[in-house]
Amino acid sequence: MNTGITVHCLFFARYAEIVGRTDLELELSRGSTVADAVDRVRSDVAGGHDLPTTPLVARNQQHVKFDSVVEDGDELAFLPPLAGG
Amino acid sequence: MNTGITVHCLFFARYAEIVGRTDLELELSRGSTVADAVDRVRSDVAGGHDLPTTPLVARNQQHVKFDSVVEDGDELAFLPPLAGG
Amino acid sequence: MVTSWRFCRRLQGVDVSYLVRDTIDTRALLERVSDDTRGGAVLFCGTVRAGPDDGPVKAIEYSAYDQMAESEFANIVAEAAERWPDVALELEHRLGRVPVGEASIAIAAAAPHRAEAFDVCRFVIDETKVRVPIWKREFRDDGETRWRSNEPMSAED
Amino acid sequence: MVTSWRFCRRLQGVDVSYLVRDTIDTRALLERVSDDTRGGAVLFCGTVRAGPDDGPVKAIEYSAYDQMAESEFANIVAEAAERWPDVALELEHRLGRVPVGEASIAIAAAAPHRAEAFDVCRFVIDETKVRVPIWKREFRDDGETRWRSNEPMSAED
Repeated sequence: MNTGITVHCLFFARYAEIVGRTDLELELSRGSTVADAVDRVRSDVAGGHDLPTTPLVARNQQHVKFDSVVEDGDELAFLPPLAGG
Repeated sequence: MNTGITVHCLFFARYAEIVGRTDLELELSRGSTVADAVDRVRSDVAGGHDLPTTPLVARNQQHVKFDSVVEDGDELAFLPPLAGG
Repeated sequence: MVTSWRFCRRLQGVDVSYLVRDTIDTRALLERVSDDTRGGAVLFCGTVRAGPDDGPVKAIEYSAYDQMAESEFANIVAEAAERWPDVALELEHRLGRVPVGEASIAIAAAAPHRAEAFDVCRFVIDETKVRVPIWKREFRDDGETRWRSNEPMSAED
Repeated sequence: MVTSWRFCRRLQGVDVSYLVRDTIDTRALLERVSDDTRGGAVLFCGTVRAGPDDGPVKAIEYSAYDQMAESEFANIVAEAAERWPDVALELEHRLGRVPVGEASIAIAAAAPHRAEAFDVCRFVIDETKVRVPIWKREFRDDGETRWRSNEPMSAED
């Protein structure tokens, strides 16, 4: 039985420029947190090391903390500093 | 030498209805205060007793306290409770 | 005594009254305060209300001690300008009969930073309520009229 | 997961987005919140600024994570409605290129009592700045572009 999960990562605005893409599928081990996902993106994705170590992240379109556990099929959005208004 | 002074009283809105006029000349002794003027209007002017004992008063178009001394030629406006805005 | 410069403000060289007798053009007020350096603009409109606690109000007739009202508005504007020098401010108060739903007062403030624009608008409406000699008489559907005020015991806020 | 009802508000039976791509019609927003029971209306407009500290800004291009932005706006509106049940609230945020001097956001709130209308407008703009996933890129006269944000270290407020 496969114990891994897949999350769908989205990149917006300046972060999309940094990694040169707007999304990717990320394989993680079950029980991984948002922090684990961010670390993996920073280490494995081209340009990922230029992302901040603690970017704003939304899980399934809701702001989340870094210790939130991610689940299979989750969407993780990497949000640059907000500028609405 | 005449030691009296004359002040010009104005009445607005409901107060004009109460006293049935919009203005009058009031003779006062020198050194009188706003309070004295109000007392005189309440006692001597027809309908004056239906004015409140401490109405809002403006002296020469500025809000004043009751112990302000009035001078010859002053304009004293009797202002009903304000309702601007 | 009050001097004539206090009775009105000058706009592009023309004397303009804070008191008006026609519908207030809120868009024009907003445009007059806006410029490229001011990123936050706030418009306050006080409108004649006929809520459940107000009874059958049809219109309100506003009257003023005109000269003193102009002078008090000028004082309020000057105080706001001193306290918030970066803020542009315009206001108009309507006199005469104002139907339910139409604006009796509009205040527009614009500032580089939004907090100041909000603060100025609130300052101006709060001061107006307690300082400017304006009165209102309510006209009701049943033909009755009554004087209303901003005092706490009154139904108005 | 986010469900579709959160993406937009319904207005007279039609789904309406908080995000728009054209000029914001502030008068229409104000009219939508106004009715005879609400005596105080406040409109906030955030406009693209080119002040002395902003450099040669020509326009700002706004982009969003559209679905989440709609959802966050809906959440903010729902929170405001819960906290201030008497207040009517409308807002629009513009996306795409917005020239200097034009509004990127407009928020209209009307209430029986003016304090609530002010409070709701401030609540909505403050929450928008820290929660809604929208970004802006500045276009400058010299052809340069740069990303700007609402964070304290940024030049924006």
